[in-house]
Amino acid sequence: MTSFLRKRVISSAIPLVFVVLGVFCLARLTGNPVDLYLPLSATPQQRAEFSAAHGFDDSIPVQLWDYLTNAARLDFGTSLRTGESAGSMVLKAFPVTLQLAGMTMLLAILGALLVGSLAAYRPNSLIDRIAGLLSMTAASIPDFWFAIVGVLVFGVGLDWLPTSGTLGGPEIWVLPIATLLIRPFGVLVQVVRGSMVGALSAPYVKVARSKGADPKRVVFGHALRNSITPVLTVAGDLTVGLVNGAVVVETIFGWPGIGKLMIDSILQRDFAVLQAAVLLTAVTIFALNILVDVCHALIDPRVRQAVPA
Amino acid sequence: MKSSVPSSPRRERGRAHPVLALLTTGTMLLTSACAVANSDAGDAGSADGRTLRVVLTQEPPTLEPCESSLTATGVVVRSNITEPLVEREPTSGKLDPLLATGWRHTSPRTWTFDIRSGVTFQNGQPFTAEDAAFSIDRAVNSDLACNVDGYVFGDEKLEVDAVSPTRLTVTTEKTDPILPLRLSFVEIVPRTTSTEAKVRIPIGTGPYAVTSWQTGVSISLARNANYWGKAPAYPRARYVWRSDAGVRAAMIDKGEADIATALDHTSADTGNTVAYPNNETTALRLDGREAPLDDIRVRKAIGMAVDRKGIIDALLGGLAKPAAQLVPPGVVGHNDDLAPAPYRVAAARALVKQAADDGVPVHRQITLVARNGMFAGISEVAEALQYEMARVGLNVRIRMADTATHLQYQLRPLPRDVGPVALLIMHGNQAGDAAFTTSQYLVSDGPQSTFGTKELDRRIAAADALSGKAREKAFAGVLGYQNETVAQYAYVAHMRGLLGLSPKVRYRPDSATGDEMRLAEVGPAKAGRR
Amino acid sequence: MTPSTLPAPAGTGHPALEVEGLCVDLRTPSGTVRAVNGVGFQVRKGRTLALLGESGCGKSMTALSIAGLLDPTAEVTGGSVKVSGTDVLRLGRSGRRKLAGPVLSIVFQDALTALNPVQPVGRQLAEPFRIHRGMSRRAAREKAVELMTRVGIPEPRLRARAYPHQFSGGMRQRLLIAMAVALDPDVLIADEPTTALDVTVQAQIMRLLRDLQTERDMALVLITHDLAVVAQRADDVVVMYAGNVVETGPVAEVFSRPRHPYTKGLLDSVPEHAVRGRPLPAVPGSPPELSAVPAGCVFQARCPLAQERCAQERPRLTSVGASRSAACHFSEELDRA
Amino acid sequence: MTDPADRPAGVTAPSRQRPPRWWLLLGRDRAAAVAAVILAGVFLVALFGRLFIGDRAVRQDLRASLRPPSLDHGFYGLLGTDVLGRSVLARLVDAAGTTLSVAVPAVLCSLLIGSALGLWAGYHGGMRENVAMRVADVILSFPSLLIAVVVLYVFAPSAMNIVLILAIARVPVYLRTARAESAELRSRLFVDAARTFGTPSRNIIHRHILPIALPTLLTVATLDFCFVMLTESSLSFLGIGIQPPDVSWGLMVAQGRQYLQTAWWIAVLPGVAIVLTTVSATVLAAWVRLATDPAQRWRLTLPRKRRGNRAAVPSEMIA
Repeated sequence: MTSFLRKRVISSAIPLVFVVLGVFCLARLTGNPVDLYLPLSATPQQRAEFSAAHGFDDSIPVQLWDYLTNAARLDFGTSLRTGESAGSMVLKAFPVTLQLAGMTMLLAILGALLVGSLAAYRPNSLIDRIAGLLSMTAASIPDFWFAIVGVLVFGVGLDWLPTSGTLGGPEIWVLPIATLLIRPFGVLVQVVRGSMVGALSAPYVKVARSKGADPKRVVFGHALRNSITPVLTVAGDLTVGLVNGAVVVETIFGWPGIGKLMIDSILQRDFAVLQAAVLLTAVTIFALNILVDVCHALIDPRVRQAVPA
Repeated sequence: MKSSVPSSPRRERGRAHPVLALLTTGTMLLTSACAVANSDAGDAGSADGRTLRVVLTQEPPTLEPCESSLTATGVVVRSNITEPLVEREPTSGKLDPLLATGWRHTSPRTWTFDIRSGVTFQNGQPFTAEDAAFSIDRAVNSDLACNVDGYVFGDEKLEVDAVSPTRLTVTTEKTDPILPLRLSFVEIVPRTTSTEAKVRIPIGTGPYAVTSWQTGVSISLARNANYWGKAPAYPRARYVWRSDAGVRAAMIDKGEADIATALDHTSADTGNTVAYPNNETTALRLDGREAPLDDIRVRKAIGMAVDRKGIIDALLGGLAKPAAQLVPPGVVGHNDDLAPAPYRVAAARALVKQAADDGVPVHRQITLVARNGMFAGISEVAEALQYEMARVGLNVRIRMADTATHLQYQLRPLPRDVGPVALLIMHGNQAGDAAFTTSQYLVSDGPQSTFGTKELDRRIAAADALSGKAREKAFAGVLGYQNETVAQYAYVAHMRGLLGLSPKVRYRPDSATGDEMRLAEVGPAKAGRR
Repeated sequence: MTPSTLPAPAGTGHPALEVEGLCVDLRTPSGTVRAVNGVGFQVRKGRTLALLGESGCGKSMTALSIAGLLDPTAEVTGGSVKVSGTDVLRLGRSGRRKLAGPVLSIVFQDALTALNPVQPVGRQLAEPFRIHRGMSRRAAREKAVELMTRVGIPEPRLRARAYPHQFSGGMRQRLLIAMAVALDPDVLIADEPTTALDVTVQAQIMRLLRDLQTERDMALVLITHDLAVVAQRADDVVVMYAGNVVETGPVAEVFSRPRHPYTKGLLDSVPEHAVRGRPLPAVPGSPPELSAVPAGCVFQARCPLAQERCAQERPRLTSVGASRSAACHFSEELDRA
Repeated sequence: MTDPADRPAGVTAPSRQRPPRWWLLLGRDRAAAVAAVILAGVFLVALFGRLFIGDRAVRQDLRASLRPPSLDHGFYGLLGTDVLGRSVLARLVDAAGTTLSVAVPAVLCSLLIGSALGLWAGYHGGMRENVAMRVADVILSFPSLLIAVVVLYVFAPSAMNIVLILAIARVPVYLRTARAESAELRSRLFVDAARTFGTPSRNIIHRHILPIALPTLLTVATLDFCFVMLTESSLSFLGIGIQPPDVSWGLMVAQGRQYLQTAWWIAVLPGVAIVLTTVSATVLAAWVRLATDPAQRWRLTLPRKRRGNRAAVPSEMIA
């Protein structure tokens, strides 16, 4: 397992370099941020001074070199907007999104396993049809729309939940997580159902039933673990997609997470913060991919064996 | 995993329960999450009626006082945390004494200010003329590149001198009749403030002091016990921010916030809102250097094609007033005689046709550039303008831009090779004097102007040297002249802001509220504190 | 009494397994077809019954419906299945589950897919004890190791932690058998237990099955298409064709004097019956599609004896001697030939 | 029960030997049939709707702003008007065209590029496989919405750019799926056989691997269809989606969100259109997958109202 991990990590490092390069170049394409940070009436001289102070007057390769050498020392530059260190801003925002995404995926996976298994247990039954319709609808509702309706209905109309914000008890998590949850949940229910139907028609399930195993044992003891592999893969991809959802959710609910930080830093041309945020996200996504692979290996002994020593 | 048969039974047990591992991780996440969420629950205890809760559109990037001409910063800092020497009465435009008790023009280039005594900063330090001199120097003459510097002073350098603890003289490079007005933008900080770097959390003389700033979450203020003026009604205040207007409105309706800025009429409950003129004016800036916009008939036709009343009633909730000039009533130089261009589609079409007959390429595509989030309903207004311009025979496409892109279109150097541009601008004259508008938007080489005429430049320069009634009249003339012979702008409306106000609080917004919200003026709706 | 029922052999008490008039319908995209039509037989403890037929003749379907493991597309539409006297078709789901294992057990043909690929085999072997005996994990594991020893897995304690893909085909089949006999069932159904294996391994597995059967006094239902296996291992045989029983009886008698042309054809096709120098006789043609079974005798299209009567009237399974029956209008003629 | 032996087996079945026609199968699955009808309707409207509505979708009338759905204002007033007084019905029709002209090319592009690369990489393995997978990793680790924001702000948000970005962002999904299928199939016997006969690898991929991988890829594509429409909507929420006066369902939902309390129909109706289309596509895709897979096909034969009534075998029918 360790050699498996080592190989996986090394092969991931190269793409990371490309991500850094890509973000750097894309950011420069969006133009010089001088106009945003100087008064409308700033003189050409002031503009030049500002550019020089932040290194925007250097050629792109020079800027890139500076960035890389500094990044190697874990110095990701200073935010133009707040004057804080970009690294610390990103690290402050990151846990918020991580918790949001972690909770969301946890609930989505557990919920989908439950609902998907129920649906798969009796294909074409009423439960199956209802679960299918609901999950498909859930997967196709625009998240910002869901969020706003949620605020109006549960926040204002029924007065059950706070409208937004991070101040308060556990109830503040409900709407943001629900908003992030709907799509992954909808997709996962369908994936679970599909692979569970496949697993339940496998001969070893017949064998288990011939041993007198009850439905619970059949589904959770035998079929579940066999059907979870595709679920994990899709869940991994959906988690990556949560970054997109986080942009919307954090914007609407006023959560100080990395999604909001990224969109703000794009709009404010705050390159240092944008680069640090994307880099951290990319590293996280790589870690996630490795985690998914490790889970595959944990769940399926055949995968474990296939990994060369 | 080398061997096919695991060698120790323990390992199997360890890996046999990925679900269990998942659950454990989840529980850990959950608990840590709750910990984060609860970390400032004590501070959040908000519905007690003793904390004034304000919801803004965005988090201030900084609270540095010399950046307070940035709306997001100023709305928190100005007159709450720090104060200027002089303040402008928003409705009348009259200047009121604040940290200065009086001022006079002592020589053509020098103004003398009497400094209030008995004022202390929130850190206990006494306030003297030296602090005032330091603050002006820091904001205007330092290398901090303060926003307020560029905004009100250009590259002008000031000579500041604290003659005595209660007397301050300011000397300008050339005669400046409105220096006290300009100085009303400089917030006073203690002389111990850094001149090397901008401060994140300032100290001032205002009625409230910052107690904590949780990045991304909230800014908390507490009443300044040593405040020299009347103590504010609320002992504490807290700012939070939500970018979606619907959510801000919901917070007011729900009672989660007492004041919400910049609501939009569609999502707000009318019972909980107050409309107020915010001194902003929307208009299309027509780039007169590019055909077909280089023809004044086309520019005037656009003015006539705009259905101001329709736009205001349907899209702006009836909150705005049709505009005929870039400055609203109340600003020095406003021309009361100008009437909005009549909405006459046929006449406009005829004008365009006339121009087309004279060889003007009226079918060249005009780009209508507007900025997302400039005001509520911006994209609908842009669509309406596009439709109305297309209806009189022009070829228009819309480009919605973000702030940075919009600025590239707005500021000199103007972008090249983008064809004719009709830029939807929103101009707010915070200072109350038309000079701030004309120097930016009308002078032929103004930073935000695409073209002009020599005659217009001459008239503006002449008006700027005057003061009093003559100044008002001269600027009014300038505005009228621009409409008649230059027509760089097709005006849309003088806007009004919508402030969300919970029934529990009493506050009267004025035109400055968007830039400067004086929390000290907010009180509980009924007499007697809960 | 349906004619398909065999006369009960002399003896006391119920047979271990008694099937009567079993009918199974199968839904296909082109409509419902009858896959098993009125099948009946019985087995006593210690005896072996072979269900013989070509693939698709309904023998596996019969086995699955006895065990209650049919796919949802298939449905039992008639008949009864009595295991030790109880009609399992009338039982509820949990009642059925109680029997599965301790009373009735089944061995599947493809051991690779029949074992759960992600569970150590020890745990799968221990499962019957956990389910029916409520044993602790540790005790059940001990039992599993015992079973593995019994079926001849070397180093059972170590191998109990291995996964199915780490075993050879023969070993996997042993594991599957071990799992089936774990709780000493009264009836063991073995559905082509040796099909996927090498010839040498086949013999070992068959020997193991026989030993276990004797040891535990089980009734064994052996489902196969292999005449040799039937001849060597079974006491009685039921020959099936297109969902119907065409001939039944003790193996020795049936094989020496077949009373149905299909049985005869099958026996003739075995090389040892062939005459050197002559082409190997085979049953000409192929069995009918289940959706196109003719109205009269199911075998008419391939039958050398077919006459007009065969197209009109389906022959009943009728007694043709002590404990033997056949479904042919001309079984007497066949015997005389 | 009458004597079963007397009843000739199989008389209940139609005596057709070849598989039933697909539309008969479709007709038997009511949900799939409804889905097919809806999808066909959406595509017809998208293709030809604009011919009928003329300029109704852009014709503004500020005096007819926010009329609720009613029968009083003619056919085009049926679904009410938006804030600019345009017919919501006409805009839905117009938007159907734009939405599909963004979603369909985006999905097709990513499907084609991703599948081709993935099959190729999976079939050859080794270095080529490694490089392809790392490219996928790189693309996947850019938060796609943010890249879209950057690119669309820099290079003007045209429909073409939106299609490009969405297509590139989704390539890795197909690449990975196709690679996995192809890597698994390359070791199968029939592929080996083809290889030993000297069949060029391009032909093997085309003839032997693609047909097997295709159903999975198509299923992924249907799910993606939904994703693309939603992302386009999210872009509109951020103000950089389809630019007015063009209109897409996503843009309508995004613009209508502020009128949720006062004029629900502006945001809800296009939302329903999105949901209906994607749900129909998913249902139909699931059905097609079943219908084209011989091993799964029997599932379509399950009678609908079966649960509840106890069959003779009360088995826990596990499929």
